[in-house]
Amino acid sequence: MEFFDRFAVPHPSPLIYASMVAIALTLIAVVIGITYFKKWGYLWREWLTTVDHKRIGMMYIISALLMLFRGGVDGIMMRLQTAVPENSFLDAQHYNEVFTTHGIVMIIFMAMAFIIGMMNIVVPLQIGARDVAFPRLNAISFWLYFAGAMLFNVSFVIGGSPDAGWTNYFPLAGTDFSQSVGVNYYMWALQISGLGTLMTGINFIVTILKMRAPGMTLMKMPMFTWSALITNVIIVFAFPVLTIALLMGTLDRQFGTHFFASTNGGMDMLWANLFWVWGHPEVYILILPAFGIYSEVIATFSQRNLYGYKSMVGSMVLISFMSFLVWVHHFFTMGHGPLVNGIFSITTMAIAVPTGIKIFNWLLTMWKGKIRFTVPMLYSIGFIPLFTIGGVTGVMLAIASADYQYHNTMFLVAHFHNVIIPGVVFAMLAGLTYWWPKVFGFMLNERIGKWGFWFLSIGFCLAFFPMYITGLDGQARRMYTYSEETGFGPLNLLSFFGAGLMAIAFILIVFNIYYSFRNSPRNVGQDPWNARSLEWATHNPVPEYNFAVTPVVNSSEAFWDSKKNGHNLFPDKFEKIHMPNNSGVPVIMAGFFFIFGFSFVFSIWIGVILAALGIFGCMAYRTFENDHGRYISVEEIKETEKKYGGAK
Amino acid sequence: MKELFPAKQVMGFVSSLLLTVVALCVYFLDMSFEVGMTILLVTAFIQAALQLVFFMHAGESSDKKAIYTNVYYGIAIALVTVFGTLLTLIWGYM
Amino acid sequence: MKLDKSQPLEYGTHQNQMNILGFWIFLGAEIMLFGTLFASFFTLENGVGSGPTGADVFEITPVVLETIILLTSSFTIGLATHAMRINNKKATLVFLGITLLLGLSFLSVEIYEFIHYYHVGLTLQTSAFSAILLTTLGTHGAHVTFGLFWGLFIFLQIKKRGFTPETTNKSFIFSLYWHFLDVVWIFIFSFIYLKGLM
Amino acid sequence: MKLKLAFISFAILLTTFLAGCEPLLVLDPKGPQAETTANVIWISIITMAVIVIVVISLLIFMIYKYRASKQGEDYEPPHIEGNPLVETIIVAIPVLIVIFLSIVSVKSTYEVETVPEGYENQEPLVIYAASSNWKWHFSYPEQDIETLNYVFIPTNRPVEFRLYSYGPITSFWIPQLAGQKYAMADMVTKINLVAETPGDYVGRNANFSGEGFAENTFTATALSNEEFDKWIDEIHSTAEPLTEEQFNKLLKPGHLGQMTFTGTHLDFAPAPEGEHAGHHHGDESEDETNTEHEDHSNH
Repeated sequence: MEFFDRFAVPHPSPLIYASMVAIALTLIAVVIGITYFKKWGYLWREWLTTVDHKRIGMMYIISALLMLFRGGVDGIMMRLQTAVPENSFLDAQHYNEVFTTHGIVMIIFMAMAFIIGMMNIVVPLQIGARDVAFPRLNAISFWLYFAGAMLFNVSFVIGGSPDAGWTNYFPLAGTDFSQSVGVNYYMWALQISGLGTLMTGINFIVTILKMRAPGMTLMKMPMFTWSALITNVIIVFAFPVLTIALLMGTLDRQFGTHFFASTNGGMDMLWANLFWVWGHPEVYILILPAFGIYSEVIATFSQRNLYGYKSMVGSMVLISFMSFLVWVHHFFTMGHGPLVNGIFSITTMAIAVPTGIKIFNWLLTMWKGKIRFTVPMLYSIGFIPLFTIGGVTGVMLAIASADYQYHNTMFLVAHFHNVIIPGVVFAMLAGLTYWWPKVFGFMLNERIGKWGFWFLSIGFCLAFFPMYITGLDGQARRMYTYSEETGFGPLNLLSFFGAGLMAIAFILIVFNIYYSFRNSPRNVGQDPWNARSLEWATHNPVPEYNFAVTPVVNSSEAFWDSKKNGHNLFPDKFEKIHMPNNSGVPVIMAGFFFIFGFSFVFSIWIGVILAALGIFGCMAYRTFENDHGRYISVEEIKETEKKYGGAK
Repeated sequence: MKELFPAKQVMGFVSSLLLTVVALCVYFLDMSFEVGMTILLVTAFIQAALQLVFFMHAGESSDKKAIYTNVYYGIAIALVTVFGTLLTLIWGYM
Repeated sequence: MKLDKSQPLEYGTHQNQMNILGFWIFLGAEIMLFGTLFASFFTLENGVGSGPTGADVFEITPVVLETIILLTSSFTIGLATHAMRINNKKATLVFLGITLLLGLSFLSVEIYEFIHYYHVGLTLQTSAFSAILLTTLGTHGAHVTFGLFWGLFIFLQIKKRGFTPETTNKSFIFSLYWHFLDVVWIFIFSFIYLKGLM
Repeated sequence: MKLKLAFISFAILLTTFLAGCEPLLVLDPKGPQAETTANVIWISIITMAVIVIVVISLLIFMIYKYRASKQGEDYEPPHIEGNPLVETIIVAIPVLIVIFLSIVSVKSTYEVETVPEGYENQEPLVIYAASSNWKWHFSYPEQDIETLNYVFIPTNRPVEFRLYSYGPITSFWIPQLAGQKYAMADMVTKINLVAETPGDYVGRNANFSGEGFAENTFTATALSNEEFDKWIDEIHSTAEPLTEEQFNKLLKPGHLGQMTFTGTHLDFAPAPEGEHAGHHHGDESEDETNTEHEDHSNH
């Protein structure tokens, strides 16, 4: 009986049961739908086994949007619970689970997936490549991420969600204080998707270093590609730390070791330390691609080249290294001496300098420009002041003595949402709108898009600015309730309204996709935005092989150059194109990983062993496999190009 | 037969054995902690460099810049992590 | 696939060059992985609780043996790569085979060592020190185990298919992996065992 | 259009500031440590406000002056690579600001970590504050009393809180008196503070510690020295002694009201410092030579 108890929802509430039913119904509907329309074959051939970077990118972004919905609902529930004093919408335990999953889902499964999806779609196009360096590995990365995300979401209905905060500090996250399997889910969901992320990192570094079009030196790469390169460097060196921390956490919870226990020599501070050695670079992993997108968008819609290209690159390189030097500012209050705190306070503030350079460069890019207020540009313009506010509050937090007062308060919550939402979320929406025609061949509706932007921005300000004040008034974060006398009530209510506006914005954005799909004219042409970088030199939507002829490039704004100065991007003739074959191995292997993770969470060792054998079987299959890919013939290329209206 | 044992690799192997013997001195001879650690640091890093250059052919391809940058970057960050962690959790306390 | 004849076969195609570079970057990540383990080891080294310390349980003989075995195997895999470059299939297979056998003997000694630890009362659960010690050694050991299977598969492929751009590329990458494990062991040998025994 | 956004955000910030009748706790200090942090916060707010205003003004200028609808149809924006002078300026100014704030940060951090200026000569009152799920236990070893979920301190006398935890990491925080610090299970951390005005102050655990975290609060009351002594005497005449059995019962997870005892739990359950610490920070050699109870391993 004990065995089965672990699978139960440890925290039954009507809300959870209702969502269980909803999930089950949706799943059944999806399965019936696919069967009815006989789409299983199509799904398998075209999507589940695909190694095409554009499709993998799309799947990342679709998953990211789903996770945004999940994390967003969590967020709204938190704001609703704290909207008024002594609210009883959620109880303490439920609230704890909600803010824990909100954090993980938003950072790992939403933001990371969004940026990786964006990189997948854009980077090969921007450097004139046919695909990424290791297309098969790319598929494995996606499916591992997906397996991790699904594993994490299963926790919600089987066995219970993690409840120790997304930072998961021990000993609270140890078995003494967190008895359900929730934290086990945390360990394995992050471990599996982290593995996928690490592979993405390697894949994109090699892609960018080795697959650039002829003529594209490093200093002639578009800025988004630069940001992707730096981001992936950070991924490669940061994620192994998480791997080890999670391994140690798993051993502590499931094998009775004492890494982070307070007995037998263990040290709870080590978890916090390792978590943030990974966690701080992680912040820059999220923000740098966003910076890249803003650089592209601002240059395009100011109709000017990016100001200070070299200093933009230099500042990113600097940030990549410095991001590994500041992690202690996440726990200034852990009782280190003022010496340690002083050192890390200074390194933290120093990062503001390269970041500041970027802000000024964007402003100077608009200078003497010809600014068009399209939706992507609106997000970029909204980003600058909001992110500046988030950035300067970050500098305030970096002052160690003052941090003793901000730490663990709503002030901190306001700060990091203030950098992540205008930083990452705005950028992803800008990028989504900007590159949408590239992938789908039609534009998103500008009017609805603008409404979405205004709801999101105003909602954001209403939701998060009050938190700076409640934080200074002593409201700790992660409190599921507070009393009337504290006086936190009105501002929290305001936050809730802001969150509501943000929810409306999300609905508008999703509706916009549907609306535009139905109503937008197709065949927007090759260059709907009057853009500048190489990805616009091919058709919309992009054909399977990206570029019919390998482009030859002479500047970071190769496409602009070809438009204005008549530079010939495609001097060569058609040649047959080598493409990788699709493969079912990645998705099957990720399936084994899911079973592995799930069995491990519940310590079902037979399942663990069988799944591990499955994983190794997939690897062995891969190494013995003799797959040389396939070729697209010149005739086929000509045919396709004709369909797009003229050979390029 | 001789062509199967290039001098460079044999040299590398012999020197790594020698370095191991030197490192073993810290166990067999009596010395202070500081001297011992210095010996270990020197022998370990030389051995690692030997492997990198003689056996792993790090500098032979056209990507050698990327490869060396990557290795140096990794070592730098790893050292930052090790010493930063020690500073934060052990040495830095008041 | 265009083949570049001016380079060794394992660098012969663009994809091969990318594979090698990609693996180097993976090794960069591995540096960080083991760096984290070392950071944790040094932090928890004195956290022995009521259990034994390193000086209490380490034995110099098996450690030296392991070191010599692994150094030799690193030498032989280097020779295998060399033999591959002078297109000597038989020698390559022999050296690769020796490497795998040495790897297997390394693992045997390590298993003996773990059994010894068990007998003197040092298990995963004893203390923070024992846990980080066994985790660090175990992570390295798991890498070696994985390498044995991988090497075996490559052995079979070379035997069956001879030297092709694929097999030479895989074999070269495997040699990088094996050398790297040796480098990691040198650090374990110096800063876990010798420092602990000093 | 962006104007609107900027104004709205600022208007909200301002009105909420002005609307709040009571001053915010952190910015309403009642002791020198909290005053230092409040001053630092004001300095940083002002410095940062300047940056924000400059950036927003520049942005408004750019999007107003260079919007497409205002430019001629045939206006072709120039190609500008960058300018060493401009780039030097945009590096130099942030560097200067960062240097200034670094000095402020380091100096104030040292200040709040030591006994406040002017109180160095007084013997500090030592109070152990231990958290358990989800309570605070205050032990006064000198006065030989123990309280639960409330603490009385004398005014104008340095108080040294020694923090540790029976369970998850918690964070001891009295916003109006000093910044917070973690309390952990295997070591003792310290906060030095002085209350200069008598009164009741809100105190809480600020670090998430599980189900009962939200209500993990206490009151800190600052009294004049005479009243404090009177209170101590009163307890000795009225309160029951704390037994080990009773203390173990108190440690059980849950919430309890305020309680008072004579004697402290330190007698039978010493704090994790000195020889009882879970781990040592590179000072083993000293530990062996030092046999005093009052020692250096206060981390």
